Amino acid sequence: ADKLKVGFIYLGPIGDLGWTYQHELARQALVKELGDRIETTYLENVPEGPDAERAIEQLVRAGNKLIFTTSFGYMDPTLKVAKKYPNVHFEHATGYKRNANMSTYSSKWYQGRYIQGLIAAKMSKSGVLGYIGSFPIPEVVSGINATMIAAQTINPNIKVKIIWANTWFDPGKEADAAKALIDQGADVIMQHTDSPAAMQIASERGKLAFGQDSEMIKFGPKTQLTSILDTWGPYYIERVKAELDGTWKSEDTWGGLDSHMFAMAPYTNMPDDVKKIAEDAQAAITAGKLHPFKCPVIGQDGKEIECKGGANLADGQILGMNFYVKGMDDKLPGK
Amino acid sequence: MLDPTPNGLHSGESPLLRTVGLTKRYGDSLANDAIDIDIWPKEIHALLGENGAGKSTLVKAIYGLIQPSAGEIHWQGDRIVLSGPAEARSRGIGMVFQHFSLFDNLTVAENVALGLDGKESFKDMSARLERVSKTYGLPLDPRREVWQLSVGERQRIEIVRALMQDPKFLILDEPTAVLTPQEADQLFVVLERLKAEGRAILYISHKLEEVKRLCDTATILRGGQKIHTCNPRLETAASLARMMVGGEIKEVKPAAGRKTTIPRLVVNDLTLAPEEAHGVRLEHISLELKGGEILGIAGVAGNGQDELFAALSGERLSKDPGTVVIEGIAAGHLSITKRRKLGAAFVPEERLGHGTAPRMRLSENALLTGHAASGMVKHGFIDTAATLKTVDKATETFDVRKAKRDPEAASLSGGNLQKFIVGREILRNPAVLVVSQPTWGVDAGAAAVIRQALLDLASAGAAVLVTSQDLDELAEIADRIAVMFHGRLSAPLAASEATREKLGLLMGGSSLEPKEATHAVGA
Amino acid sequence: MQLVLEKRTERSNTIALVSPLIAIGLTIATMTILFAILGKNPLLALHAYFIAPLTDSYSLQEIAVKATPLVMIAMGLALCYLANAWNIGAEGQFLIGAVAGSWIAVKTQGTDAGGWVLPAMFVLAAAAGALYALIPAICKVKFGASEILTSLMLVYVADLLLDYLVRGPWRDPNGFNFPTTAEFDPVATVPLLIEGGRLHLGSIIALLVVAAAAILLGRTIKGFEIRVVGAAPRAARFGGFNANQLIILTFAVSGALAGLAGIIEVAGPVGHLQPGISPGYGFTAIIVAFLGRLNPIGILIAGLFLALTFIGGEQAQIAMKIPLDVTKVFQGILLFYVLACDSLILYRFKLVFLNRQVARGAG
Amino acid sequence: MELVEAIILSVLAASTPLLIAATGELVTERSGVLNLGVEGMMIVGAACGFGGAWLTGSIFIGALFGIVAGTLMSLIFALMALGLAVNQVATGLALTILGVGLSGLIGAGFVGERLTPAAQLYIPGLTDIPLIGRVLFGEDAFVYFSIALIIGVWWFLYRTRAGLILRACGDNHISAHALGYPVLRIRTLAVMFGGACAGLAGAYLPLAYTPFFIPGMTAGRGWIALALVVFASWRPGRLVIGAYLFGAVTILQLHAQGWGVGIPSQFMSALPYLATVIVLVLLSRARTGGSTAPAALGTVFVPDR
Ligand SMILES: Nc1ncnc2c1ncn2[C@@H]1O[C@H](COP(=O)(O)OP(=O)(O)OP(=O)(O)O)[C@@H](O)[C@H]1O
Ligand SMILES: Nc1ncnc2c1ncn2[C@@H]1O[C@H](COP(=O)(O)OP(=O)(O)OP(=O)(O)O)[C@@H](O)[C@H]1O
Ligand SMILES: [Mg+2]
Ligand SMILES: [Mg+2]
Repeated sequence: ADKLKVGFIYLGPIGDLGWTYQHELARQALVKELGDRIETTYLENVPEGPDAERAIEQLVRAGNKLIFTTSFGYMDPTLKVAKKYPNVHFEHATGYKRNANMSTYSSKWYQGRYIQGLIAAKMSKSGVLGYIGSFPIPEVVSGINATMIAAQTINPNIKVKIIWANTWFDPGKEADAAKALIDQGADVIMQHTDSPAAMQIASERGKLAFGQDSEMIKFGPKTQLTSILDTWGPYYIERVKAELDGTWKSEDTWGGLDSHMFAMAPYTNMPDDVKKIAEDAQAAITAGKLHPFKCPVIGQDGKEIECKGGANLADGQILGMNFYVKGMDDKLPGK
Repeated sequence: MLDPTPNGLHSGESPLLRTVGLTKRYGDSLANDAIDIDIWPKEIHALLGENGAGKSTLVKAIYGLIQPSAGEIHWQGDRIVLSGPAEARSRGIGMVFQHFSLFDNLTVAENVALGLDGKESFKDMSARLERVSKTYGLPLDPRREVWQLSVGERQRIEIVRALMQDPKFLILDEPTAVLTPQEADQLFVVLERLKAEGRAILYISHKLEEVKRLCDTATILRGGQKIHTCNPRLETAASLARMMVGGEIKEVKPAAGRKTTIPRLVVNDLTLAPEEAHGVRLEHISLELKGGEILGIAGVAGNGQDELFAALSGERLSKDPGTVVIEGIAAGHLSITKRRKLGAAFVPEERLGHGTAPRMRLSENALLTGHAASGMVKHGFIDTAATLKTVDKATETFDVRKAKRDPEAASLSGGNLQKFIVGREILRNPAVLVVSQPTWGVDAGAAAVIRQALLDLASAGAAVLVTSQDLDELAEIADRIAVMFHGRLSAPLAASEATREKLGLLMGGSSLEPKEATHAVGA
Repeated sequence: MQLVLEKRTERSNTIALVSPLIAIGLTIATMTILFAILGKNPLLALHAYFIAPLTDSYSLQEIAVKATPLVMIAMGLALCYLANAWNIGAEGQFLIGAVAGSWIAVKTQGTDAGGWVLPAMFVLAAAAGALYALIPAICKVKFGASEILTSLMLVYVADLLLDYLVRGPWRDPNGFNFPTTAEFDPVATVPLLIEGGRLHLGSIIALLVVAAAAILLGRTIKGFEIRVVGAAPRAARFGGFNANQLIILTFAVSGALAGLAGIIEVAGPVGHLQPGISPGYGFTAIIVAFLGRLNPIGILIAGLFLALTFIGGEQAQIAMKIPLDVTKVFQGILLFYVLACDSLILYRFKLVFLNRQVARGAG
Repeated sequence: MELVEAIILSVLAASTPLLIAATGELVTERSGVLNLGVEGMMIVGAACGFGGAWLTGSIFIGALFGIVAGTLMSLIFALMALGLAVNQVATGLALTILGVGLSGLIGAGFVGERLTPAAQLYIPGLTDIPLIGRVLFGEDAFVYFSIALIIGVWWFLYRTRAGLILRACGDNHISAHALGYPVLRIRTLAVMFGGACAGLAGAYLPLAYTPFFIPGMTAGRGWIALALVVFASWRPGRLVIGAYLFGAVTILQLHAQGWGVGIPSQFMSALPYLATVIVLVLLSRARTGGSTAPAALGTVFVPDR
């Protein structure tokens, strides 16, 4: 029989060492696993604007039956094409719109950020954490809040300094931001931008840092504490298998540590007690015993955030998070 | 082929420089066609010819700036092939260019340094510059930037620069075109002295009287070919001109019974600050020009003629409307288009790039000035047929020679383009025509056509203002002549009283303002 | 040996026609070599780039969709460049137009506003693009500040403004705080021309723009003014044309066209305002303008041709896994060849051997 | 105080690539050529610089690779704009497009690799002086080189004959030609120097700033370098001020965010660009009389022969 054609749309170049690179690694894992039954194609550097819809449709027209669109900005284009081609299945990353033939998938990165918050607070001597944000979208904001909540459990006076780079990707600017944070007293650098520049700077300055998206220990062997690794591979394999078996159906997957949508890189460059705290937290989160946004969550203004999810904030509140929690000094942009 | 040696002076010796069959081809045309010329030491040798005869081309080849297509150059008896001007300079050949080769934003000393081979230090060079300029009576301030200097001073830089090379052979391409008669006389003193020092000089000029006074030998070029070598002192100006043109020059005849009518162009106390740092300030200029009259404005280039043209044409506006009155209407504040609508027409000095857009067709260039008042534009749309008709009519009336019906302006020769431009304006039947250097760079035949057209226009009742550096031209067509100096205009003299001497003094700034006169001599 | 240029007395019309063909031929030859080096079958690759996209109506539509903003922006830029006004910031004007037009869409969202919405969006977008373009134009005219650089700097500013708006005040209230406005209402959306396709009214507008520009430049005195001011500024002044006014005018027109293209793109193919609505249209359009030799019909062809290389580039990526960077190299090389061949219109190229030989040959 | 020193260090590092690239472009423009392709030459310099260092393990050789790559790119420009008399603006833009594509192709081989960045000077005692020690004696070689480069260029332009000739070509190519100077050859050399500097500036990014290569890592710095040349009104001294000023605004806006100034970060990010526009306007306005731009800048020259 003909091989199943599976397509991918990438936001960046496959060599960005970050977001797109991890999707590409997952695609390669997929080929390794199912290469005899499938054929994969990708389009890289597809901007999130008007070209996206055409790129997706080109993949459809080239015969791809399952298409992964790997960035939030592809949401509406994917939906448009999905409606046009009911017989093709689509998988859209990090969005919220679905269709009978369009699934969404994303990760609960805030879980990893919570663990990072614990480690950071433990490791920081100055009590100041530096955080490089890309854009103030919920994913990034929830990561900052989870970090803060966790860090406060260790050190109630912890400070998180934030610099918005206003880019996902500009190594020079990310490096400058890391320098500025360190110069202002931060001794642990966290980032929500894509290049390893910040890790590199922290390494040069003898500070500590966390990686983002991918393993960055190469850029800071004595620096990286851990990294949140996007591990899309298992999910991709699972979905492609379902497609091959004819059992694919539209779903909303928001996976956390339990479902292996992401992983924590090895805990390195820290004493064993800190490592233990991290591992325990990871185990507890994986087991569902610990939720970073356990109610009550106190907002920046000191008022309790309405708890819509029973014991914890509802998923929707986390997916659309646009507030800072107590302890943050700064004002959230766009507020 | 050997030249007869004029004066019988040089038999036996070898000439300093000799060209044999020197040929330069541009595309299909021969700018120099197998030219043989001999230059001897202690000789001032004139090179004569109409515009485009090939004079500049020949000296550029001798100076190594262009490579001849064929032929040889011999220097002190040896055949040489020049790799470029630097080699020519190192052999002792110096040159003063027709169009200045100066750098506006560099200082005088830097400009001079660029013309030397740079073997001495800048300091030594500057010191020598002062010495040389003093020795030859050509004062210069080495630290000033060129854009601040007058045309005469710029010419001085060129000459001093050439002298500092201590050349055995000096080429001067039309050095007096931009000088007052007095400044020119000063230059001749220098040249005589150089000759006495044993150097040779090749001297290009259109001023035949000057050549007769100064030069020992003259070579005449026509259409790229050498016509004759002679002793100019034994010739008359008319006979030299005949050789240059290859026939008699048609005389320009003023129509009999021209009479002046009402004032058509009046300028009242026009004062205008220069627009750019390099410009001249116009001060208190007044004149009145009646219909049927031609007023000539003489003066050395760079004394405010360009600024006056801009102010009259409306390329530059004045705040006070009354400063320029056209056909009785205050127009100082009106745009050039509005002034055209009042019946004025203008011909600027620069043909390509100012009077016409070089890379546009003639019909488009007709539209350039015709759009205001010639029915070429209807409701914002161009009537192409009307523009073409203007081209055809100008071609016919003024004998414009061109390869096709509607070529690009740049493809016409200078004289033909000038005839087109003048024709384009005259065909509009202007009441006032302001024209700048109407026959600059134009050969005698075309010049005659253009001058005749100006006379005819005046006879028809128009007021014509002609700016020209060519005093003979003004004498030929103007009724009155005024002189511009340092942005001021002298009171006009009737053509009959305007002798060369008087005009020359005025051009040097003499009888206008005593203060400035001393300045001009001393500067 | 030396390459020498000789000015032609008159531009050569034959070469003007042949030169793009030579350029394309040279590009194809070069790319063939490059594909061979990359280990791809050159014939298949060239087929994917040039032929495949022309063989079905879907791709043809997509070419038109992609070419629409390029042609519209390039047409405005061509007016600027003809008048010697160097607007490099069309990208910013595009974004500002998109932002301004979207404002109406956002404000009328969910109301029963009628058919006036889309035209109003167009008008506002064009006006905003024009105003934004006027900043560098006025800085140029009033203060002499280089418009190349000011217009470029303002691109970054526009980008950040758009970013601020969609992440802050204009963000879709139901959009989980993601940086986009809500999907525009149908009255605020550019109608499609073919059901099920993506070809939209914007393409017709682009054609109208081309036609209008062709008439403007070829038939009207305004167009003549623009051309003279650029070709011979001093002659233009002598003709009574004001260069400063034309800088202002051409910047405004090109800004308006870029702004219009921006809102058409947002209210058309995209359907909402979000960051990254332009994959560099404003910059690509500069190339389109030059490829089209600043001539309306030329720009139409160049826009379609460049769109073809984008679509073809994607097809080559899908069919043959040719990296996107190759498409960029390809576009760069194509542009170089076109510019080089166009030089032949004004000059003759000659290879001259050592000067001394010439002299000896004649001696 | 330590913070001040740290900020100065960051500013110097951020300004250095701008300064190097702009110095090269200043020389190019002084000869009368406008090469808008700085960004393209930089990014190719970055890819080749990293590749060279990665293959040989030597930062120095990497820098040489960057220089050679930038020079080769500039030769394409010279062939087009000088040899074939093509419009310089269009050629420069095309060069940028080509450069972005080429760098991606070249860099594809070593994306994800890392280097040990260029070492910083350490002189015991001197480098340890508080406040000024590291600023003066603790930089990487590129920083010192950039300063030497701009001083060298100043000296060359205003104190040597060759510099005088180069300025003469930029002022009036017809006169320079008439005096026998090979205008096109001089300009080609100036363009090559600009390319070499752009290549080196590009190489600085992956060799010292962020020691790895990623496509698109120049992120618009070439355009800023171009703006700086105008900003500096073609004077080397002002170029230093401009480059450091721009670096300072870039770094300080990040610090301002860290301090929590509370202005939307987009506005902060826009600051350097707005500042450039404003300064351009102010400078242009202040400039009356004699022209500061090379008079022949950007114009085509085809010599008679
Ligand atoms: N670079 C060139 N290309 C083509 N033709 C040229 C070039 N330079 C000169 N010519 C032509 O060669 C001929 C001789 O020109 P040249 O400049 O030597 O004349 P000239 O005698 O110095 O005239 P003038 O009195 O106007 O200075 C003219 O027809 C001119 O148009
Ligand atoms: N620098 C140049 N480059 C190319 N062509 C030139 C150049 N100068 C002149 N020509 C061409 O040479 C021809 C003669 O021009 P030019 O103006 O020198 O003629 P001319 O012999 O002086 O005639 P006229 O006496 O009418 O001025 C024209 O066709 C012109 O296009
Ligand atoms: Mg002539
Ligand atoms: Mg001459």
